[in-house]
Order: sequence, then C-alpha cells, then structure tokens
Amino acid sequence: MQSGLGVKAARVAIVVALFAIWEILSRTGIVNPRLLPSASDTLATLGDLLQRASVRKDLAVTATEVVTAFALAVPVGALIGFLIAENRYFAEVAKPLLFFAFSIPKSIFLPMFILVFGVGFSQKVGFGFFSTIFIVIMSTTTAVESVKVEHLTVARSYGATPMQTAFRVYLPSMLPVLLEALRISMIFNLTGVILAEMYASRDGIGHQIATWGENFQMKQLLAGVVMIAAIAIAFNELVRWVEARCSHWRT
Amino acid sequence: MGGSTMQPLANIAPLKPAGAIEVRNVGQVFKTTTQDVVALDNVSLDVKPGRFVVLVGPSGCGKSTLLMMMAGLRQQTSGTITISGAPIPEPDPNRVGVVFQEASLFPWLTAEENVEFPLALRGISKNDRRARAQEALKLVGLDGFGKRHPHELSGGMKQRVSIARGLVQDPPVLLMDEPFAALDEQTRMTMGDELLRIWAATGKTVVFVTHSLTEAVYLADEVIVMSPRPGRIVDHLQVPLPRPRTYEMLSGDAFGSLRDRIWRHIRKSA
Amino acid sequence: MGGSTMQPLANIAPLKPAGAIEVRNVGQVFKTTTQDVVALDNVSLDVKPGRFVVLVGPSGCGKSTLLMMMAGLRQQTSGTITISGAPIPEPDPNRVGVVFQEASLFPWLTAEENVEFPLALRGISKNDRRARAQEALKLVGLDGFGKRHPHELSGGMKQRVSIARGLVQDPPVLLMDEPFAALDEQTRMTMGDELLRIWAATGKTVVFVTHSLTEAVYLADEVIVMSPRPGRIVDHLQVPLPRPRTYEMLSGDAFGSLRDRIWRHIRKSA
Amino acid sequence: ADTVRIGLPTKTYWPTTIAETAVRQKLFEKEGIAAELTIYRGGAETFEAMAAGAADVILDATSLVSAGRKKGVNSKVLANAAMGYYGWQLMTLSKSTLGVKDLNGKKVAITSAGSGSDLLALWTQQDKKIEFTRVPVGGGGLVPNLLAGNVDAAVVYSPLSFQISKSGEARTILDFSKEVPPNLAAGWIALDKYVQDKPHLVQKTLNALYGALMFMRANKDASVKLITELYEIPAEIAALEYENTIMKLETDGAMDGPKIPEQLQLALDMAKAGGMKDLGPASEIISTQFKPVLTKF
Amino acid sequence: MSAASVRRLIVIGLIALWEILPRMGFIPELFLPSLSSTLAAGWNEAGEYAHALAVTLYEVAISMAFACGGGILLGAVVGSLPRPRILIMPMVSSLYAVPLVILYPVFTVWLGIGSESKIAFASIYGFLPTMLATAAGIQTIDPQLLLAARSMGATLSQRLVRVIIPAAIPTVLSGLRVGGALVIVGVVVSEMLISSAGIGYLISRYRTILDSPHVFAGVLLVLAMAVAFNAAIKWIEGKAAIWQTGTRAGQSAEEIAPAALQPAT
Ligand SMILES: Nc1ncnc2c1ncn2[C@@H]1O[C@H](COP(=O)(O)OP(=O)(O)OP(=O)(O)O)[C@@H](O)[C@H]1O
Ligand SMILES: Nc1ncnc2c1ncn2[C@@H]1O[C@H](COP(=O)(O)OP(=O)(O)OP(=O)(O)O)[C@@H](O)[C@H]1O
Ligand SMILES: [Mg+2]
Ligand SMILES: [Mg+2]
Repeated sequence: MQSGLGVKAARVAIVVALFAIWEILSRTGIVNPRLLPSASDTLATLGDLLQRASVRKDLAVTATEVVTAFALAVPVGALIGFLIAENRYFAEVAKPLLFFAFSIPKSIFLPMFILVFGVGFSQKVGFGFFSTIFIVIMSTTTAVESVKVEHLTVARSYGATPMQTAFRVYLPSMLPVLLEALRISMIFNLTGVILAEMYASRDGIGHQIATWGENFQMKQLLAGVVMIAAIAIAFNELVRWVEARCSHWRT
Repeated sequence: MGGSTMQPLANIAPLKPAGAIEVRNVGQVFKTTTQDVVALDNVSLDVKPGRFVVLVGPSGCGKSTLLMMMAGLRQQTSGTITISGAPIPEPDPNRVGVVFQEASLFPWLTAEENVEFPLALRGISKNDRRARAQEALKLVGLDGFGKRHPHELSGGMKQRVSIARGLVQDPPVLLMDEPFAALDEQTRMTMGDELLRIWAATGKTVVFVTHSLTEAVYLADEVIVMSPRPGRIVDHLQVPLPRPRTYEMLSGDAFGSLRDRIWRHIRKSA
Repeated sequence: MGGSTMQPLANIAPLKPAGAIEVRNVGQVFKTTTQDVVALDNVSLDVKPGRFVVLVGPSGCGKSTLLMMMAGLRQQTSGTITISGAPIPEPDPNRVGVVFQEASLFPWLTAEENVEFPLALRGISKNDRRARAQEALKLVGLDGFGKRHPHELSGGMKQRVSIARGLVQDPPVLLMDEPFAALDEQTRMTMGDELLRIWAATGKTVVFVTHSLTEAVYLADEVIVMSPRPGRIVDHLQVPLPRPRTYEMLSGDAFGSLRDRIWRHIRKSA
Repeated sequence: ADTVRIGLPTKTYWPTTIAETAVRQKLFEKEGIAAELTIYRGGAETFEAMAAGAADVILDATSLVSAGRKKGVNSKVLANAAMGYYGWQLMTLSKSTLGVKDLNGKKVAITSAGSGSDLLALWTQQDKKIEFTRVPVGGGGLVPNLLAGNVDAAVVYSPLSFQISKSGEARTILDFSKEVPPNLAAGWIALDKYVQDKPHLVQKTLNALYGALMFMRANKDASVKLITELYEIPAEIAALEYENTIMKLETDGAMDGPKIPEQLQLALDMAKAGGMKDLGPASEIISTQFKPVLTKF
Repeated sequence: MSAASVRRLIVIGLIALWEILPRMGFIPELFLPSLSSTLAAGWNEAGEYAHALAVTLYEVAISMAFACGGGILLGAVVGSLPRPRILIMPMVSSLYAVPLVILYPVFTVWLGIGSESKIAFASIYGFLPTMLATAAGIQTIDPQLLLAARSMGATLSQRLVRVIIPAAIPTVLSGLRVGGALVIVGVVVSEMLISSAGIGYLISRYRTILDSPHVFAGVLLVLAMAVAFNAAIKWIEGKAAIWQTGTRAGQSAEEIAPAALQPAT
C-alpha cells in the first residue's frame, strides 16, 4: 500500500500547487487582485465567514436541502433507469422523452416550482430532485448495459428473483459506473439547490453567494465557492471511500 | 383459492419421479445475422431418474445448447422437454443445477462467496452457507483458497470453484458442461471419483458433457453420441461395466470396444 | 545519434538466434489481500530455437504464469527471461505470439475479424488480411464460420478461432496455453498434426501447455514437468521418438514409459 | 397573527432595508400582523413569485404590472415608492477620460437585456442622441468587466456605484437619479385578488413599511448601522446609500396625486423603449384604495 | 399498443395540455403561454430566432467537439491507465464540484462575452461528465481482452481505438448522450446569464420583460435542438449496433428482460 501513500502525496502536492499558482497570480498582479483575490485572503475570509452564526445556519439549511433532494432523487432515478434498461417497451416510451427533458436548461422551470411549491424547503428540494434525477436515470441505464450476460445467466440458473438479481449481480458489477454517476449527480444536485436558492429564498448559502456576486464582493464570493466546492469534494471522497471498500477485486 | 374441488386432481395424476428427463423431438434454430443455424434437429432422449448420462460429440454439435434447454435457460424452437415430469420454461434450481462450460464466476466475490451464492439466494443462514461452501471447496481440492478472488486463481482452479458452486446446490438433476476440461489428468480422475461418490450417495440424475472418451465410459451408465450440422443423436450406448468402477477396467476389453465404438462415430462426424 | 563510435559494437556482439528462450532463476510472487503467493520459485529453463516444448503440471502449478512472463505480459519478481537473446519487458508480437487459456475473443468482432486483428494492428492491407485469416480459419476447421460473432460459436469453436488468431501472427516463438482443452479427441488430433506440420515448415519455437500426457509426448521434443506450491520444474524429459510421429507410436513401449514417468510426477504432486 | 409574505427583488436594494427595519422595529407586530421577507433574484422573478402566489405584497418596477395584465396576472400599484433611479449611475474607469457624449459607438455594460439598467442605457441613448452597444454582463459581471476594460462604461446600481467610486476605481459620468425626469419607477404591488380578499392586511403592511421609512429618516445612525450590517459594506458607503436613496424615497406612498398618472405613463413609455410590448394605459394599474397611515415607532 | 405509439400519445397529450391548460386559465399565461401563442410569437420574430439559433448552433457544435470528442478520448486514456486514473480522476471530479455557474460572470472578464466564453463554459460543463462516465465504463471492460490486445502488440492508441472504445461502446454512447445534452444546456444557460446573442439570450431578455410566449418560443427551439441531437445519436447507435453484437446492449430484449422483471415462478 505504499503506492497508495504516494498517490495521496501526489494529490496533496497538486492541490497545494494549485493554491500556490492562485496565490502567485494574484500577488504578482498578473491577474488583477480585485478580480481574483489571493488564495490566502480568500481562505482568511472563509475563516471569518465560518465564524458567523448566520453563515453556519445558511450552510445547515442548504445541506439539509441537498441531502434530502439527493436521498430522494437517487433511488427513484436508479429505479427508473433500471426499468428503462431492462424493459424495451418502457425504454422505447420513456427514453427519448427523458432525454429531451435532460437537454433543457432546468432553470427555465424555476418559476414552475414556485408555482407548485411556493418558496421554501420543498421548492428547493423539488428543484434539486428535478435537476438530479435525469442524470441518475441516464447513468443507471448505461451502468445496467455494462453487466455481462454470462453473469445474468448464472444468476438465472440459480433462480434469482428480480430483487436478488438487482442487488447481487447488477449492483456489484455496475458499481464503478454507478459510483461515478453518484458523484456527478451530487454535483448536479448541489448546483440545483443553489440555483433555487439564488432564485428565491429567505436563507441558504446560495442566496448569500448570489448577493456577494452582485455586489462585487470577490473575497466572499470566492470563499463561498471554495466552501461549496469543499462540501462537494468531501462528498466525493466519501463515495471514493465506499468505492475503495467495494471494488478491491478489480485489478 | 376458490376452486378447491379441483385440487385433489393433482394428487391423482401420476407424478414422474424426481430427476426424470424427457426430450421429445426437440429442435433449436439460431437466427444469425448471415443465416439461420440449425443447432439441433429432432432430438429425442429419455433419462431415467438417478442415471449418469454422458454426452459426447465433436465441437459444435449442440451439446451445450441441449444442456441450456434442459436447464430452462433457453427455449427450444420445437418439441418439448420435461424435467421431473413438468416442462421447464424458466430455470428452477430446485429441479436442475448447471455447471457451465465457461467458469463464469462473479469477479467481485471470493471463491467462497461464489460457491455460497446459490445458497444465499435461498436465504440460507450465513454459518450454514459457509460450512457447506467449505465442504464443497474441499471436495474440489481448493481447501484454503476460499478467500481468493477469481482473478487470483488459475484456469483449472476457477473451473473447480464453478463445479463446487454446482454441487453445493444439491438439485435432483445436475447438468455439467465439460467441467473437467481445464484439469490435469490426476485431478480429473480424483474429481471424477468424487463425483461418482456423490452421485451414488444422493441418487441424482447427472448429464455430463466431456470430450474424453475414456472419461465418458469410465463415468457413464449411458453414453449419448451426437453429430453436428445439424445436431443429432447418432448413438445411445449402455455401459454394462459394474460399479464401483476401477482404473483396471480401463484396460479391459469391454471398455476398449465401447470406447472404439464411440471413437468411430466421432471420427466420422468431426 | 552523435555516438557513432559505439555503433559497431552491436554488430560484434554474438546474436542469439531468433526463437531461443532463456529463463534464469525466475520467481513470481503474487500479493493477494490475504497473503503472498509464491507462484513460481527459482525456475530455470533453456529452449533452443525451433524446439517443440510441452509444459505439464497439475492445476495451479504456475504454467500460465510462466507463459505470461515469457510473453512479456507480466514481469517476474526475480530472475531474468530473454527471448531471442533480449529481455522482454513489453509484449513484442514480432518475437512472441500467445494463444490464451481462455479464448478472449473480442465480442464485437466476427470470427474472421478476430483473426485479422493482429494483422490489422500491423497495418496489413484489407485483402491480404482477409486471405490470411481465411486460411487460418480453414486450418482450424472453421471454414464458413468467419462471419459469426463469438457468442454465436460453441466453446470449442471459440478456442479454435483463438488458435487461428495465434497462428496468423507467425512469430518465431509461439506460446500456447491449453489450446486444445475444449476440443473433442478427433479435432484435437487433427489440430495437433496441423500444428506439427506448421511447426516443421516454419521452424518456430513452440511452448505448449496441456493436461493430456498422451498429447504431450506425441507433440513434444522435450517435456517439462512442474509441481505446485511453490511452482518448480521437477523434471525435464527429452522425447527421443522420431518424426514424423504416427498414432502407432502411441502404443509403443518408448511412448508408454515416457508417459508413465510424467504420470508419476503428476500423481505425486497433484 | 396573519402573515404577509413580502417579496423583494434583491438583497442590497433599498426596499429590503425598509422591510427589514419594519421587522426590527416591530412595526408589523404593532399592526398586528407578521411579515415573512423573501428575496428574489430580480424584478421579474419577484413578479413571477407574486403571480405564483408565493408573495403577497412586493416592491417592483411598475412596468411589470402593466405587462403582467396582458399575461393573465392582474395586479395594481398600491403605493408610490420611488420616483427615480436613486443611486444608479453611468460609470467609467477613473483613469478614463470619456464623457457621456464620447460613448458614441462604444460599449456599455448593463446587467441584462430588458432590465432596469437596460432601460437607463436606452434612455441615455435617446436623451443624449448617441448610439452605443449595450452589453449584458449580469450583475456579477458589471464591475469585473469594467475593471478589465472589456467595456467602456457600465450602468451601475447602488451601493455598488458608491463603493467603486469611493474606492477610486470608477467615476460617475451620469447620475440617473438626477438626470432622468421623475417617473413612477417602482411601487408596492399586490394582486387584485389579494387586495380584494384581504384589504386590511394590505393596509397594515403599507402602514408598517412607510412607518419604517419614517423611522429611517428620523434615525440616521441606526439606519446606517443596519445598512452596514445587511449589505456587508463599510459604514461610509452605507451613509452614502442612506443619503442618496433612502432619503429620496416617496414618504407618503400616495397614488392619488395629480401627477401620478402622467409620471406612471412616463415610466411605461421608458419600458416600451426598452422593448416591452403590449403595455396598457397607466390608468389600468393605479390603485388609490390605500393611503398608508404610518405606524408609530 | 406499440411503444412508439404510446410515446406519440404521450407527446400529443402533452401538446394538447400545453394548449388547453393556459387557454382554460388553469395556468396563468405568464407561466405557460398556450402553444399556439408561443408558435405565433416565434413566427412573428422568425428572423430574430433564426439568427439566435445560428449563433447557438455554432457554439453548440464547437463545444460538442471539445466536450464529447475530448471527453471520450481522455476518459478512455485515463480510464485505461491505472496510475493516472487513481491520481487524476479524483481531482477531475473534484474540479467539477466547483460551481462554475456562479463564477461564470467573473470568467467573462478573461473570455469576453462573445461565443468564446459560452464555448469554454459548455465544453467544461459537458466534458467532465463525459470523461468521468467513459473512464468509469472502461473499468467494466474484461481485462482479459486488453491482455490479448497487448500480447498482439497493440500500441496504446490501437488499444484505445480498437479495444477500449468498442468494448465500452454502451458507456461511450451514453457519455455522448449526457455530454451532448449538457453542452446544449451549458450553451443556453451561459447565454441566459451573460450574452448579447443566441437563444439563451432571447429567453432571458424576454423573460425579464415578462414576455412569456417569446420565452417559450425559445424553449421550443432548445427542444428542437435536443430532438435533432437525439436523432444524431440514434444514427450513431445504429452504426455502432454492429459492434455491440454479443455484448449486453446488443442482446435482444426477450433474452434478458424475463430474468429481471418477471417474478420467478
Ligand atoms: N447464440 C447462437 N447463435 C447462433 N449460433 C449458435 C449460438 N449458440 C450456438 N450456436 C451454434 O450452434 C451450434 C451448437 O453449439 P453448442 O455450443 O451447443 O456446441 P457444443 O456441442 O457445445 O460444442 P463445444 O464442444 O465446442 O462446446 C454451433 O454450430 C454453434 O455455432
Ligand atoms: N493475479 C494473481 N494473484 C494471486 N495469485 C495468482 C494470480 N494469478 C495466479 N495466481 C496463483 O498462482 C498460481 C499459479 O497460477 P497459474 O495460473 O500459473 O496456474 P496454471 O499452472 O496455469 O494452472 P491451470 O492448469 O489450472 O491453468 C496459482 O496458485 C494461482 O492461484
Ligand atoms: Mg459446448
Ligand atoms: Mg493456466
């Protein structure tokens, strides 16, 4: 496992290098520091922001919305994706329609969500769900298609029920594709919720970020972006950890 | 639920004993991109319960196809197949178990877990499962390899795990497609003897595909010889050698003449 | 480019003739999740160019592993391997061709295209390719099956396509891992004879893994016997039978005693 | 208590300060109602939210009310809030020597097409008889693009305008709060249906809001402090914001003044110049039903 | 009833609802103008929309080449080399976690507000998922096939083109689908945020002035692009079908569906 350590070190090095470049670009004025405040300033601002009770509350609100939307969108999307992949009829009916829905910028529908849900928790969750589910469906469909026929035949010969086939054959063999999908979905989900917050809200971090952007508060804006990216990255790493535990059989 | 008057009938109908196989005028036509392939043509076959039947025939004569149909994994184009008296439109592990020609182990499971797989599907408890898997692995000489993943095993080892997975299910009918092909002669013999032992002890019906004619005669009650294009049964031999079989029999005349008879068929059609 | 004074040296150095294989104190240790597996331990072996060498040994003794290392597909943990006088850190189809134990055909290509694949990699023209693939398929008895996809072929047919793919490359060293395992006895014999014919005509070095001792002696100039845990060479026999070999030799004494000697090794170690 | 949902078009905009003051001074409470403030991405979004039933009383551009009527959204302007674009300025970089007239053929940044900044840019072109390219860069792109020199000038809203002029980065070449003739640009708005169903709530809401404005006018320090805190800006900028916007707002909200129809029509005409079609006459959207009775603080 | 006709019925139903609901006043026109008024609005400004469509199509086409072409190629490379995969993939997916939409207005400073910034944004937006999906799909390829190709002396690029991509065809195609759709979304969204041309620009401009029929005329055009893109993918799928014979995606439905969907009796 010393190679694992090397990889970790390399990763840390890359991150440090990125921050260093950012710092240098800003400090030397290669990029106008008003437009790109230095990394250290941004991080300091981030520290300040995290001290504020209001920011912490906003983060908590956003996190709750994101997690709820995600917890709803992934199982539902995976189920629909699975049905589409496994059932020609359903696929023929639904696939093109879902694809069209996927190709439309979701933000066009933000007012509809306000129309249906009002402004609040359910509207954010609803829009987060809506932003996420299509990518989950589409990725699940692909993942299913990567399962080997022989493995399905074996399971069939042992009389596996659909549920057993799903959990014991599909799930493990789709895992790499599925986890990747999970990561991307999470990002769509986060972006969806933040867009909804930027659009209309009483609290949430997206709302703050919109304001910082409009008022040219670059330090706060960047700090906010770093904050959100950090959350997404933390989630990424969580998924990766799961992945590492599950797919050590792959060479 | 309402028609309770109908129920007694099922008890009256004469039940085929568990393990009987009936193949009647079965045909299988594959549609390919270029042309239609008649893989099997009008094959009929009766296997009595508890018999050890070996299927031989040149490459591509339809042995695997026939086995897949008996297992309910593929539907015949014409004719009927019944297992224990009932057709088999879907695989039914309570009636039939299969050992596939290609090992097809699940790469994400260890050897042990692969063997446990069919048991896990039936909801058998973890401990029970583990114990039975251990036993089956021991049987195929893979004691101590349980924790390895398939990609860490040699070709012959994978095949043996796959045999263990077939054995652990304990179905009345066992279909085995060239299970010993990747094994060395010594292991092959030991495994053959093990199989005969299990078969004798449990009274299973076994249908066994092999390319080794010696193995065929050594193991079988009956040998069925097939020829290709289209797949047909060209001979059906009874092996009158007494049981238990011994390696000395291999040099006997009875053995030699049976082997020769099969050999001539194969020679002609290959 | 500047050091032109150094260049003549290469011409002075004595070149090993194409096809020689040297294995020196080679070991292979696999790290698995549970423990380290010594697959091969201090194996040394010399194959002169143009020899037909057969590798036998019980399941899991490291035959495939040794072949993979000779092919440059896996690096040994210790020791050195040279092919035609040079180490082989990377697979080199101009020096070595491989026929794998598992057919490993590309499912999206037809049989024909699979056979053409190595030629296509070298940029050989479509027509040339097709002609050579046709010839190779004919050699393995799959005339007319060229347009089928692997999933439309039987187990034995797939293996034969894989053999054809190995032959079509025409490398000086050919490594074959149980190529005939899924074939019936008749096809196996014909294929064996074909292989000997090609070998005699081209002067290739062949390293051939099989579990059939009869086949081993019938084909080989030399038989190398391995034993497992850890993988070692336990015997290295010269087969003094004259060529061309005939089936009558199979019942001769020389043959019988060679076969017996190998058999005793296998028996002991399996 | 009954809750009134108040929609506000952005956070750092004077209506937010007023509503927030009303909340902090407990003016809604004194009226016996509760208020829930929601901030939207912009004027159009706020209006849509009201149409969707997610907001009861909003502050928005009057032209939207007129446009909405043609789209099945019936609302009216209930109270006159602002007669101009306070704090809005046309700005260039400090080091630039361009005057308004020099912008002919140049590029001017606006937030987005059809928005308030677009209207002002169009008005500038008409009024000064010049032609320039309006470049929509979004709220977040306004200052960055100006600083980077991608545009020659920008229509900037407050307090951003005060901030960058104070920091010395930019200077004002045209102050819209002074130049644009008084017109009823923004007002407090509610759906007809809401007014009909709950007139007392509307009345109380307006009372509290105008009471809050009065409080702010009377308490400079407290107000500047509030702005500082809400907008996250330095106190001196907050003071500018206070002087230049809050102090300019209409204090009585009266909609029955003699000039109101004319001033409202002027606003609609400006909107038409900005690309809005299908606007009805000003008289359609005037409601004189309410007259704020300022809540005592 | 055939699947295609069910789908047609659904589409017709949706179209009918689109016309009827606003007409009957169930949905205010502001939120959803009737289909007929949307079409009329689009028709009246046909020239403007045609010009916008041309701009958007141009941006979509270029971004598509970057996102899908580059994404698939790089995904295949990274996915098939273990070291870069372990090192780069986490970085890449983390990079995608940066909410670019928020920073986009600032990026226009360097990229300008013309087509370049849209292309850059949409390319990145579509590139990363395509790349990640492709790289993940590569991991499901049977390693034995790669071994075989290596033994035959396939170079990295040959392995890529002749083994990895065909073997990962279902994944690659869906990568293409996802990437393509995201490119369309990316271009339109960035146009909506900041621009002076393109369909997204029209949508956001008309929206700011509450002109919903014109907004939805723009949405219809986006939908039309999606339809066209879908048709293109279908065509590629048809071409690729020949590769897929024998893989999961190429199997006929009857052979697989019963296993998963019908209760085991
Ligand atoms: N899915 C399929 N599509 C088309 N043809 C097929 C298909 N499966 C098998 N075949 C053809 O049917 C014939 C019989 O195949 P089968 O696999 O049953 O042979 P086999 O007797 O098992 O041969 P082997 O000993 O080589 O395994 C062969 O000619 C094969 O090419
Ligand atoms: N990747 C691996 N990781 C761990 N162990 C391995 C790996 N590959 C092979 N082994 C082990 O190395 C030993 C030799 O394997 P190898 O495949 O060379 O055997 P073989 O002689 O070819 O056997 P067979 O005749 O069954 O094919 C076996 O014990 C096997 O379990
Ligand atoms: Mg077969
Ligand atoms: Mg092997």
